[in-house]
Amino acid sequence: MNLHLSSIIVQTARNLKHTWGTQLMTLITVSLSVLMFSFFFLIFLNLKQAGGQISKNIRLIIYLNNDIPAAAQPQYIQKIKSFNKVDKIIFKTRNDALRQLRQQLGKDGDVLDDLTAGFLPPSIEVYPARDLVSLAKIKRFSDFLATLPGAQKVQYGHKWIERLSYFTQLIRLIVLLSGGLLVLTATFMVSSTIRLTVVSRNDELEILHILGASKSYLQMPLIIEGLLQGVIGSGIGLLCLYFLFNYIRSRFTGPGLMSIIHFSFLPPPTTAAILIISILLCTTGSIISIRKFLRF
Amino acid sequence: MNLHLSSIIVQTARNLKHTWGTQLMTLITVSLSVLMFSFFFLIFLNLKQAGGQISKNIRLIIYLNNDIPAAAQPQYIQKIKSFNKVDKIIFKTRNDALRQLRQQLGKDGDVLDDLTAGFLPPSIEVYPARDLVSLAKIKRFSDFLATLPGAQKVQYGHKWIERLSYFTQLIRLIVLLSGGLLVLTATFMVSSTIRLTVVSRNDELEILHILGASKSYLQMPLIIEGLLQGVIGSGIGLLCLYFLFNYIRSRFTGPGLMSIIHFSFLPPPTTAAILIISILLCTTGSIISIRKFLRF
Amino acid sequence: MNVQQSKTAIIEFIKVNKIYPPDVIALRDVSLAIKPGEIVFLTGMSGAGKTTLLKLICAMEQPTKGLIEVAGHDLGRISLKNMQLVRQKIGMAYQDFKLLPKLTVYQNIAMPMEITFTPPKTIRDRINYLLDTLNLHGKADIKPDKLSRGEQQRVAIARAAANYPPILLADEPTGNLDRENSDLVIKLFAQLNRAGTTLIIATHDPVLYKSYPAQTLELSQGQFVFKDQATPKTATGE
Amino acid sequence: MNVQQSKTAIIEFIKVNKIYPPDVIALRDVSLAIKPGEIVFLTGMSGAGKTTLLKLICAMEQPTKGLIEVAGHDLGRISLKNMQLVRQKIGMAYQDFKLLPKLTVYQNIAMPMEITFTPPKTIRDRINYLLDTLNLHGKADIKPDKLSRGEQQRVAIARAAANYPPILLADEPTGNLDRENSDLVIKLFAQLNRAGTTLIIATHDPVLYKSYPAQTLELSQGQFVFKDQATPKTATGE
Ligand SMILES: Nc1ncnc2c1ncn2[C@@H]1O[C@H](COP(=O)(O)OP(=O)(O)OP(=O)(O)O)[C@@H](O)[C@H]1O
Ligand SMILES: Nc1ncnc2c1ncn2[C@@H]1O[C@H](COP(=O)(O)OP(=O)(O)OP(=O)(O)O)[C@@H](O)[C@H]1O
Ligand SMILES: [Mg+2]
Ligand SMILES: [Mg+2]
Repeated sequence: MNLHLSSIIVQTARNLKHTWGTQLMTLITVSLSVLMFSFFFLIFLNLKQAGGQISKNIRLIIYLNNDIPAAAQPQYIQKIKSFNKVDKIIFKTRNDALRQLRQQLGKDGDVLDDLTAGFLPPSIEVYPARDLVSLAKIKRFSDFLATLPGAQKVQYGHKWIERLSYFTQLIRLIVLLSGGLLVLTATFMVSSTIRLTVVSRNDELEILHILGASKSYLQMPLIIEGLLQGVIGSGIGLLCLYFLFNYIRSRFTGPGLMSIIHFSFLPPPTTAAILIISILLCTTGSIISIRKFLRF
Repeated sequence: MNLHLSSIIVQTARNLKHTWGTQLMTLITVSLSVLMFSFFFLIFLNLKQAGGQISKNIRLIIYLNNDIPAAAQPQYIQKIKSFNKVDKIIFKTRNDALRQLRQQLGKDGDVLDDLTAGFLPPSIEVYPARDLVSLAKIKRFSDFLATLPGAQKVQYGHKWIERLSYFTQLIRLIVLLSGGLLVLTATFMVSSTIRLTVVSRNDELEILHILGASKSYLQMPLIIEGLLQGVIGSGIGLLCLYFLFNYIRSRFTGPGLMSIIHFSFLPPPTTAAILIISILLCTTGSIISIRKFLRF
Repeated sequence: MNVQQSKTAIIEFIKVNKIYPPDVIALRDVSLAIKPGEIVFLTGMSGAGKTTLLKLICAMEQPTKGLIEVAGHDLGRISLKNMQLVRQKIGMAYQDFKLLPKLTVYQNIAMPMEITFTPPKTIRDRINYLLDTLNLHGKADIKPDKLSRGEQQRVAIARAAANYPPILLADEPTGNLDRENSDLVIKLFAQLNRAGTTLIIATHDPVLYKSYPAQTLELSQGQFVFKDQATPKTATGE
Repeated sequence: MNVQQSKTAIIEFIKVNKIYPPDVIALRDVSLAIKPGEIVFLTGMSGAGKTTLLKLICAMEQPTKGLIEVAGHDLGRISLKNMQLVRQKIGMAYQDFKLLPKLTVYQNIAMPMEITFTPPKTIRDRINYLLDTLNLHGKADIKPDKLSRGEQQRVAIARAAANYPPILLADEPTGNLDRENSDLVIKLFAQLNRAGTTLIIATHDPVLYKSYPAQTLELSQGQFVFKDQATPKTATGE
């Protein structure tokens, strides 16, 4: 058995030596594919998170004709929640609004001292749940809120919410599209590289087969090769991604910036999945080449 | 000469017929590479444009102790412009500020009627030139503006400017990085596919060469092949990009949204350049295979 | 009805047909039985079906019709594992050599022994012996495409003979060899035969099959030429 | 000093050496002169350098030292364009055939004529004639790898002869052929020779070179065997 093993290792080493050009090409192909794929997956993950954080900042303000008595508030809350999930609802009386204006004016706020609390409208601030990112949904929600009893008009945030939401959407679409494109390309690249390798190895395998090589003698070197390629290729790809990630993060660790988007690397299970899938892909690809000789 | 031409066309057709598998693979490779590259180039171009539009919205407000007399304004303008290019400078007196507050309060604005114009500070609004996108630069500009005579404090926009600028920067970095990655991958893919094709054709070309085929007889089919591959491959790639572009645009043609970012396709010269470069690449790649036989 | 013969035959064909698609009839109702230790020459014009017959024995081609038994195994109903074991018992020197272009001469000859996990020392001794016997000294570490055609042919023969196979099939083994080198090959074959190897040699070289005291089967258009006997005879085609 | 001979010779070697890296001396100070219309047999043991000599004539290999002139051109100082023109005048049947695997038999034989832009009708007639002459009827539209080895060899010969080349080099042309088919090949060669073709045939088949009234050059370890003459003689090695 020892002899078998050493013979198979010799065979593998010989293969690698003779086809190192193609092997290297396949390796780079795998690395680049894994890098590209995981890069976009990482962007997508972080974007999803960022989307959640941005939508946290969205609020809809319902200006009312009159203050709502504390007793009526649960009714309003129930109504609002019935239409859409909501994170937080804040009721503001005329007095609250005045206090806010005073704050905004800063030290000049004391000019408002003489005024009665009457001239600013009371309001309800609604912070929708994080899943509410699409602008269309926000609009629909706002339209609904305008139908609440006593509602004067509904303002949903400033223009920047609109823009951010728009931006997020656009970027998400682009990430999805280019991600899809990349997965397509990566799959095509890996499979076409393997196909060419298989074709070039056809004659050799056929000769070994008619010389009487056993299934394991034919298969083992290819399995080991695929394994090595999968491990090394995706390893290099993920390592590159990690350095890239750290580079990007280090460039954006200004004060106050980190608080907006929280960067995170691929979770370990995802990393493991990428590794395992690449190994399987490479091994299967390599083994396909003996399929026609061995009926299995 | 007619005989020559027809013979060469026959030869090309035969080649294409016998190697259609590899040819198709190369074609798809070229298409995907062109698609990916031009896709990212398109995103980059549009992003650059968008960046310009966003920075248009940035303004710095300098709150002053006292109104600046019209006579002193040119001096201020000159000082500000000496530090940074500026699009627009607006001087606001106390009265202007009050009028603005009144507008903000809407129909409740009449409560301010009794107030003197004294409690709101006068200000200068500075709209920096479009190249000022980086947050660090804005901060530096703001610090400078705070040193102007009579300046109380400088506010540069709302939080959303910070965020948008941050976002734009991040996306630009990501687009650049993934673009670089893609160009790398595309180059590698095309060259490795061509390398494998060349290797597989080596024997055939050698035989034709020792049979006495002339340089043009050997070269022409390869040139035609490369030409076809370049034209069709990049054509398909660009066509796909065009459809993709239209799809994205159609998804984002909500009212008011188009005004923020103006989408535009690759300009015709760029399209032409991509086409020509792919054709040259494919043709050169194909011809390389006879280099070792023909000393040229 | 030929139970006894079938029992003792190491190679047996019964009414074997081989038709290459679409309609090239390479072998037509061929029957033969070869006993262990026999030497059989296979002759016939170019295109008569010699190579096809040899390829059927080592299962490189499947018959369109008929039964083939090699070393007691029905090749039509054999498992992959057993087929490979049967192939390990057959050494074949192909007409187009089928050398592995990326391996050296040494590694090419070693291959059948490596496949059967022969200890390295045994491999080394055997290869050195074969290289000496076949006049290939100094070519051990060269790739086949740097050899002359006749040298390649001898490497193919060395590989076929390397593992002391119970069955050795040689397809036109002297087609590229001069008389002197042909004699070396014949000597090697005779040596193997004395040790028990069954030999089937396809050739059109009269010197080879006339000078050697062995049976000669002549193929013509896929059939054996002497067809006066109704039942398969030992080492005689029907 | 042999100016006159050099003038009339279509192929001339002067002190040609060929050393394959690192140190395989395939030809050693070989000189020869062959006049147009001659037939020369090249014999010698396997590895003697026959193929190397033929490859030098069609410029597939470059000599390490020495001068080679073919059809009036010094192969060491020839332009690519002229080299291809010289090659078009040489038909070579390679020992390993060098058929184009993706083309049919018909297209393979047509290739030298297509390269010289021969009209399609002429090509068709010539190929049909060659297929008939060499006993290859019905194989026109088949790819080479579906042919028997001897059939492939005849295709290679047909291709070499297709374009009525002034020089025809045949490397072991009957190695895979039976007597009958060999005779067909010899007949074709004789026919070409009558029309003016210079023939150089490398072979180890005594039947071939003994039965035919032509000069025989014997190589041994890269040198001609009969070296009693000091100056190159017509069709005689030195
Ligand atoms: N793979 C194939 N596909 C189709 N036809 C084939 C194939 N191999 C051989 N043939 C045909 O089968 C017939 C017998 O071929 P085979 O190779 O057995 O002949 P052979 O006796 O070995 O001839 P040679 O002496 O030329 O080697 C020939 O007519 C040949 O053209
Ligand atoms: N490409 C090569 N590289 C290195 N050595 C070579 C190469 N081709 C041939 N040789 C060596 O040169 C010598 C002469 O080879 P050549 O092919 O000319 O012999 P040959 O006379 O044609 O023999 P055969 O009858 O076997 O075909 C041999 O020893 C061979 O091993
Ligand atoms: Mg044969
Ligand atoms: Mg030779």
